[in-house]
Amino acid sequence: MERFITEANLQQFAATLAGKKHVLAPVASGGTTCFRRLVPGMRLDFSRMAVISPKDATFPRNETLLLVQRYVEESGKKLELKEQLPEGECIVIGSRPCGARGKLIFDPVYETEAIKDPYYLRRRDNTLFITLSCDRPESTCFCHSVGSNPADGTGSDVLLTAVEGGFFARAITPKGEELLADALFEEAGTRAEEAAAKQTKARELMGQAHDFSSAAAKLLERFDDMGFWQAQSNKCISCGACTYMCPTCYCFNITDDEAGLVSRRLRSWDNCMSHTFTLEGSGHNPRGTKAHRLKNRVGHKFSYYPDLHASQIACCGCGRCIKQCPAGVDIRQVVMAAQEYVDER
Amino acid sequence: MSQLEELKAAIRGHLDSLDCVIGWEQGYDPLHATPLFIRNESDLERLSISPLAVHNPATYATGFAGKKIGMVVRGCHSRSIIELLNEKLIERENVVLFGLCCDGVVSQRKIRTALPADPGFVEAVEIGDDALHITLAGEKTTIKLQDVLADKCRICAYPDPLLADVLIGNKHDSRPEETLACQEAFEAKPNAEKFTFWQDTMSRCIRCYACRNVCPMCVCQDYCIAASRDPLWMSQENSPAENFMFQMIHVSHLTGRCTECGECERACPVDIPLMLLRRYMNKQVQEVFGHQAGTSLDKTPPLLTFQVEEARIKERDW
Amino acid sequence: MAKIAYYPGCSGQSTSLEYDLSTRAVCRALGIELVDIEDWSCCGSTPAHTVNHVLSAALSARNLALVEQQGMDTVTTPCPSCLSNLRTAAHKMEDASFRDQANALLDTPCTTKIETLSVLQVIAEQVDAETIRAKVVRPLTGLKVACYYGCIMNRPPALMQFDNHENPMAMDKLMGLLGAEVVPYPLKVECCGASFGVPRVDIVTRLAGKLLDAGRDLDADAFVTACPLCQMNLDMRQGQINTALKENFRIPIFYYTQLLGYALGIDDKELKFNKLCVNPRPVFKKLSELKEAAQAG
Amino acid sequence: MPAQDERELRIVGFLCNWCSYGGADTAGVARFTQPTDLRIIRVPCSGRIDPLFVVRALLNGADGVLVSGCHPRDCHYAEGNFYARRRLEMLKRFLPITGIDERRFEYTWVSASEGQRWQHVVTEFTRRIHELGPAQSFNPATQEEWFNLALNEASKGEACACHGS
Amino acid sequence: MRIGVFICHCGSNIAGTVDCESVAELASGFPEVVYSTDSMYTCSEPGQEGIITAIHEQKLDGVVVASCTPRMHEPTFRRAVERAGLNRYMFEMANIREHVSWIGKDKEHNTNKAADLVLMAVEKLRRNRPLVPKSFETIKRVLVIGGGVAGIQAALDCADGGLDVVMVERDQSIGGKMAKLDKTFPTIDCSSCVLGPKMVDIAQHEKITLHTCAEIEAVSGYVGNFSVTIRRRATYVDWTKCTGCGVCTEKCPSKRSPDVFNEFMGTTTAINIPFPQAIPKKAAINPATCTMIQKGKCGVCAKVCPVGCIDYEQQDELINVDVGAIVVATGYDLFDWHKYPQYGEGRYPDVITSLQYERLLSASGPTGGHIKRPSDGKEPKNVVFIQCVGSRDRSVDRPYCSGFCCMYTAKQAILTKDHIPDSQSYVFYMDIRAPGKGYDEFTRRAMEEYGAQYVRGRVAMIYPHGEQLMVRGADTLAGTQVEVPADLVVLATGVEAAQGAVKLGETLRVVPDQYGFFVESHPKLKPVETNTAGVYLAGACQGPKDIPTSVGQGSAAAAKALGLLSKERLESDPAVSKVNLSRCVGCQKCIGTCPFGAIKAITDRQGKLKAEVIETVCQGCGICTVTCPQGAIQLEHFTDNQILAEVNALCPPKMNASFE
Repeated sequence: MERFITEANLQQFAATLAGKKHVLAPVASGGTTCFRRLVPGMRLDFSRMAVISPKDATFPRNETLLLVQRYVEESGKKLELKEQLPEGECIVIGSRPCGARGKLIFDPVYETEAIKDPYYLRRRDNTLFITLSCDRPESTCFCHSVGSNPADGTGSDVLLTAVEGGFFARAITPKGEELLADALFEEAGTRAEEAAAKQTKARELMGQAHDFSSAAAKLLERFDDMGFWQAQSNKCISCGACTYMCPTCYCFNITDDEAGLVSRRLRSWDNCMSHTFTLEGSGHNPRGTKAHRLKNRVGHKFSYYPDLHASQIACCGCGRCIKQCPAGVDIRQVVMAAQEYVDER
Repeated sequence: MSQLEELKAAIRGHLDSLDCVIGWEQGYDPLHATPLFIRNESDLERLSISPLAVHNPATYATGFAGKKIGMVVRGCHSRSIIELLNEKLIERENVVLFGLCCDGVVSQRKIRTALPADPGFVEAVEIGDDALHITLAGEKTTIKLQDVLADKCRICAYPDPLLADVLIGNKHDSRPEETLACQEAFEAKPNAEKFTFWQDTMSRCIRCYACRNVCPMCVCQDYCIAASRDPLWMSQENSPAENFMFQMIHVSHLTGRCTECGECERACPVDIPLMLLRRYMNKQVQEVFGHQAGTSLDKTPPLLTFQVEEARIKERDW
Repeated sequence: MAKIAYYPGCSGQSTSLEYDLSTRAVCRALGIELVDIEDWSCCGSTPAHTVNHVLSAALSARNLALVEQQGMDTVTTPCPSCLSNLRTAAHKMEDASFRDQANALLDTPCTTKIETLSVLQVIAEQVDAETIRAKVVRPLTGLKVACYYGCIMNRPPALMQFDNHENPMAMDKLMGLLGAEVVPYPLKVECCGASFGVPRVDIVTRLAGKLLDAGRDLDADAFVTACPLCQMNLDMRQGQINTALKENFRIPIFYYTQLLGYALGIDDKELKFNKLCVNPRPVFKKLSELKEAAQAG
Repeated sequence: MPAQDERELRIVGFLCNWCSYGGADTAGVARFTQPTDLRIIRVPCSGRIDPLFVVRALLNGADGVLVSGCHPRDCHYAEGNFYARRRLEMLKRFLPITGIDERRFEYTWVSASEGQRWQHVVTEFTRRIHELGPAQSFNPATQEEWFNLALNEASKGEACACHGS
Repeated sequence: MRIGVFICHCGSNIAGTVDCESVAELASGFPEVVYSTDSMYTCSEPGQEGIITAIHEQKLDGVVVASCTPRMHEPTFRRAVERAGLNRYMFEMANIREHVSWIGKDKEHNTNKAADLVLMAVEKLRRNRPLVPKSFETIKRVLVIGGGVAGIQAALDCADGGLDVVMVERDQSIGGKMAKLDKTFPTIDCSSCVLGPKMVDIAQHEKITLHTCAEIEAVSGYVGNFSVTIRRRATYVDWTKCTGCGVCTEKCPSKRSPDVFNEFMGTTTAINIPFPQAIPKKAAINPATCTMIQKGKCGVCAKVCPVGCIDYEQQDELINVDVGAIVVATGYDLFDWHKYPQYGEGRYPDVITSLQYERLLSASGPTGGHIKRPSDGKEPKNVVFIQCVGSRDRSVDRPYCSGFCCMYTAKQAILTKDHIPDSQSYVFYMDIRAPGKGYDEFTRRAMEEYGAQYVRGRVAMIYPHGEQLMVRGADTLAGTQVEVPADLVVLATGVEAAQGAVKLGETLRVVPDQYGFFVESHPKLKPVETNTAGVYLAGACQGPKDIPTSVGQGSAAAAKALGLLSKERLESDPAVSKVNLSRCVGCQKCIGTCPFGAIKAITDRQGKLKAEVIETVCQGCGICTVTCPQGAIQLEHFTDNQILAEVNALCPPKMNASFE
């Protein structure tokens, strides 16, 4: 199904949805643009790629898994445990193809024969993505090098492409078709061609893709070469900006909070660049330095994950980790350095 | 000889005796610089000291404990070094300071606001004496440096390094005293507005700790109480209150120690104006203790000492 | 020297006319400009506050309000009783509800706090010792005086906030500046009998007699006072005292302003020594004798 | 005690063991009636009181926090209250920028013999907190509050390049 | 953890305004609480037994008692849980008496508050861990500060008990105020005859080292191991040689020194032995009045001294001594009566203090025991005593009773009659306070046998009347004003804390009260202990006291010191700071802020700097814990986690908040 919607109507469409459902959309505030829960009255900001990815929709930064309440009754003391499974539908409007596709990296981990993460699965199954294709790549974009392109509809339910006067909309899934049935969408007319031309141009602007196919093996070769990793991680400050921005990072931490008579089990994003990520109870830390940790982050995305999951690189090429790194660490350069490494001994 | 060449020559003379010299080079695009760790001649060739070179090399100083390193420092960076020396966190004989008399660095946020489109689309940058000529999606835009100067530079009282082994450039005679209108305007707001501002701003924080890890004075390294379970100061909950709690920890631990290099605010991926908090606390420290961190050697941070009679702390009676 | 509002008090118009006149003359000589309060009225004196505090305060407050209207914030009076009333009123009216009650009785309310000072305090605090010493043309050298302050000049201390309330020294110092020999008079702040002069003369004669007796013990040539009532009880009633106590006191009782004026060379007409009951001439005689002796010696 | 007539507010007290806790005991022994809102946490010395405890309490939703130690020079540990004075003064001065009313936090000195002073301090502080009313929760408590917050900010736009508000 | 909670009714003290049963019921639902009950008197024998039984039967490993202040019974309950086999630190108290039941009457609010306090205690206890004390050796030596009768008694008792004693006295001789007294009440026995032998004992006791003209400069260390620096002022006389022959004092030409021993009644020589019975009987030079020291001329004493002990170049000397315990017996000073304008502020020479009168009565005094009034040396016939000069008077900030003035005034009235049989004494008093053994009888004798006229009322003024002073006062019993002609007026000046007491308190870490008297650990149960372990109080430094009470307290302080040091080893409080070595980044900030020097820098196996706490030196203040940004150094029993748990129990963060 192909439709057209004016920008004004898209804002209206989003606002109406937001009145009924949990809508996540890029909103400009405080000088930056982030995905946040859309409240009727807010405007969507399509001018730039949101700083934080839409990962929150399917994998929120924190979610309560369990609530515990203590109380006393006539019959004695009681302990009430409440599982907090997510409820309701969520619609993401304005994600980019990289972000929508990135979430697919989660599935092989959270939905296996042995393990099915009920919290993740519920959210995934109840979330729709209305994605906006990119018309111009940024200097940090490299989705084309990890098997995607600026108009990739994978992982989306609807793909929007900016055209004269509004957006050309194409439904990708049946649920997407249902969305496009809304009266605010008009006949697409000849805009399909205009959109196709835009998409082609965007892909051309990205230029030659880099070939990461040798990365998995080459990174493994460098596994024990801590000198290499120390040099690569010199400027890394070991913060979590890269992992928290990343649409594909799926690591989490579970902590119990208690205060007085209430307790809670909380799941929150974890960050493999942090010292505490692998800190063991004994005090020993197998990844005690930032070099170890950067090796793991890059190795995991370009080598260990592809090894386990059909050569799929666990990176969607959105470039957020590069653009937002306070020290300018560029994951592309780290992988390339491993690929191009020549043993001078 | 240009300042850059002068600096390169100076560094070249020290390279053999140092583990590395920390400077800057061009980053992932012409608009962004990145720290450079100079170990050999080819590294040295990439050195850049343009106003885009913003990172504080002092951030890395404690990470090289026991090794002897060099650092290219601007005025504010030298303050960080002095404070680290005062707190005996680094040793003077282990650092060689290549000082740059600094005319200010840019704020990427201001550049972003000044450009007609996202700076992600930058193609080329030409750095003039007082302007940046930026080619963006095929179009050239000129921005005056003065307009995109970082806030910390607009009010900088110490553009010239306060401590350096080699000094490059011309010392500044005097600096125009400026105040930051937006800082003052914010401070003057009623409590309710400030409260709401932080509530909303903190809801954006993802607690990536970039502000902490980039801070040259955050020397707890991997043992920050915000991330520890013992002691357990904070929940992992990513809520405004917990995020703000972390900022309070940061402010509290920086009381009398912050050298106003502005790295926390620069590093924040979601543009939280942390310097509002820093500058306000520093002002209080200045008022009560007459202390400015990192402006002179051998000063103890005010919270690590006391006076029996505190001249400027009034007892509030009941 | 600053201008200061002047409240003469009722007795200054009659029994202590010489106090009022000498005060004006002395202040003029010392450069203190007294501005009379126009249309001033009685402060309430001793009886008013025994009957009703609000009415009493209103009587004083009327005068304070007039000071305020004349654009001044400080008033001075020679009389300790007036001083006490004016200060008490101003103090009580710091309490808002009391102020409202008192102001309700006045045509023009008193809104600001007017400071009242005794003339003695003004001279002691605003004229420096050297200035006075330099202006002395008729020094009191050799004259032995007992300074008697009376009971309310400095009491209660928290209200008056001037000088030591048990052993005041302001007049002692002043007389010392004029060259007089000030005897260590121990009963400076004892009661003279005050207003018992009409109903119980026996009390006045007993108390005032004791005061005179202590002065005589110290060989005082004269008493110096700052209070119209004290002066009257010691001076006018000295005859009654002599009768009642079978004594023979002949001690002149001066206002300090009179002796100050004398020393400053002010004409006797303005000082009105002729108003005194006990003949002061022996004092002046002694002074001139001493002066001659000194010149001869 | 007017404070008792109203709904209780949550006031946290941090008291040093030697002086102020003793002062509170003295007030108790003398049966000096006090409002009941305050709950006291005993610490050995005011030098043990991390200003971050105060912040933690305020961000957790405390309506007021009262810190009390030995009078300067009287510290059982000689110097604890000297450090505390500097730390707490800086906190008190810092609070305004956060939008948290600094009157919700107070620090003072009460000795073990000053039962009456303690009663006065508690009564006055409790009265002050009741005048200020319940503190606003830093975390929006309901979905509606979240929405209001979001809109409030959104409507502000980007008036200032420095911090977007 | 299995926690037991015990809510105490304290009779009706708590239960009167707190619903203890519902607090116990609510507490049963608190985390890890397996047993919760309420009892009438938890601190009583059966109450404690109940706790012990519950620990055994319920297999408790932590106990919370909600009762009175922990400053009262925490040690009691700690011992109880210890008897049941638990570590004493697995115990917490909630103060629901002083902080709840006694200060509020609203039962509902009180009950809620009590439950909150119990929850806080439970939450803290859950984070407690067993702590075991370290033991250390003690130094068997006692420092006694002050050589008055209280200090003398303490020193002699300690020395007789086998301890070494170092006595430090600020003045030139020991003896204190008592040495200046002529006779003592109620027995009228000679003061120096009673005290003299004890002073000699001090000088002769082989276990006592005496330093006079000396003050405490600095004190560091801790109970059992104090390190003391004593500053001995230069006396300009080598006391190792001086024999006290007194030739120098006879020949000294400078006779302008104020006679301190005689309460400034007259002057004395620049080189002086204060009184014949002085201990040590050594001469000392007052440098302010010595012509040799001031102007470099004279040198008479050096010439006449048979043993050549004069040394004009002598300097102050610092003496270091290590002691295990300290007895503070610094006594009192007299109120400065000049603050009262009505007594003449010093204008009348015949208005003197009671202690000056004591010197006039004394045979060794300036008048050789003949009462002569200062103005003209005449024998007074009418003597007026005024009581409560600087006592029981808020207007001069001395609201307290000085305790013994009533008694010595009665004594002085009696002695006046003895000395001058035709004299008449008058005593202006407020109340007669004579609660000691034989005391009231004594005052009655002064009135009935010696005819002292007691006038109940205050004196309004004193003024000269001829050669006499007229004392005017109120006779409140007769309801009249009275005037009494007096030849001599004696003021019963009140007792003040000794000069310098506040400063000494800072050095010793002993808190003075608002008037400068040192505060004891507990007003009833620990009258000689202070809050600093190993430092004890004796005599009037703690508050006004007469001689027998001071002597008794001197002995009590000595008994405490003897008891303390009778142990070979002491145990330190284990609630001290502890470093988590893996968290410590070696920044050494804690070392800088520790007031006790209890933290030192060490190097770990990897060569990294770390902090280490010297457990016996650490006093447990926790300044370091707040200093450390990493939370690496934690004060045991008051860790961040424990305090945060209390904060969180008190203001729990909302756990079910929606995240946007």
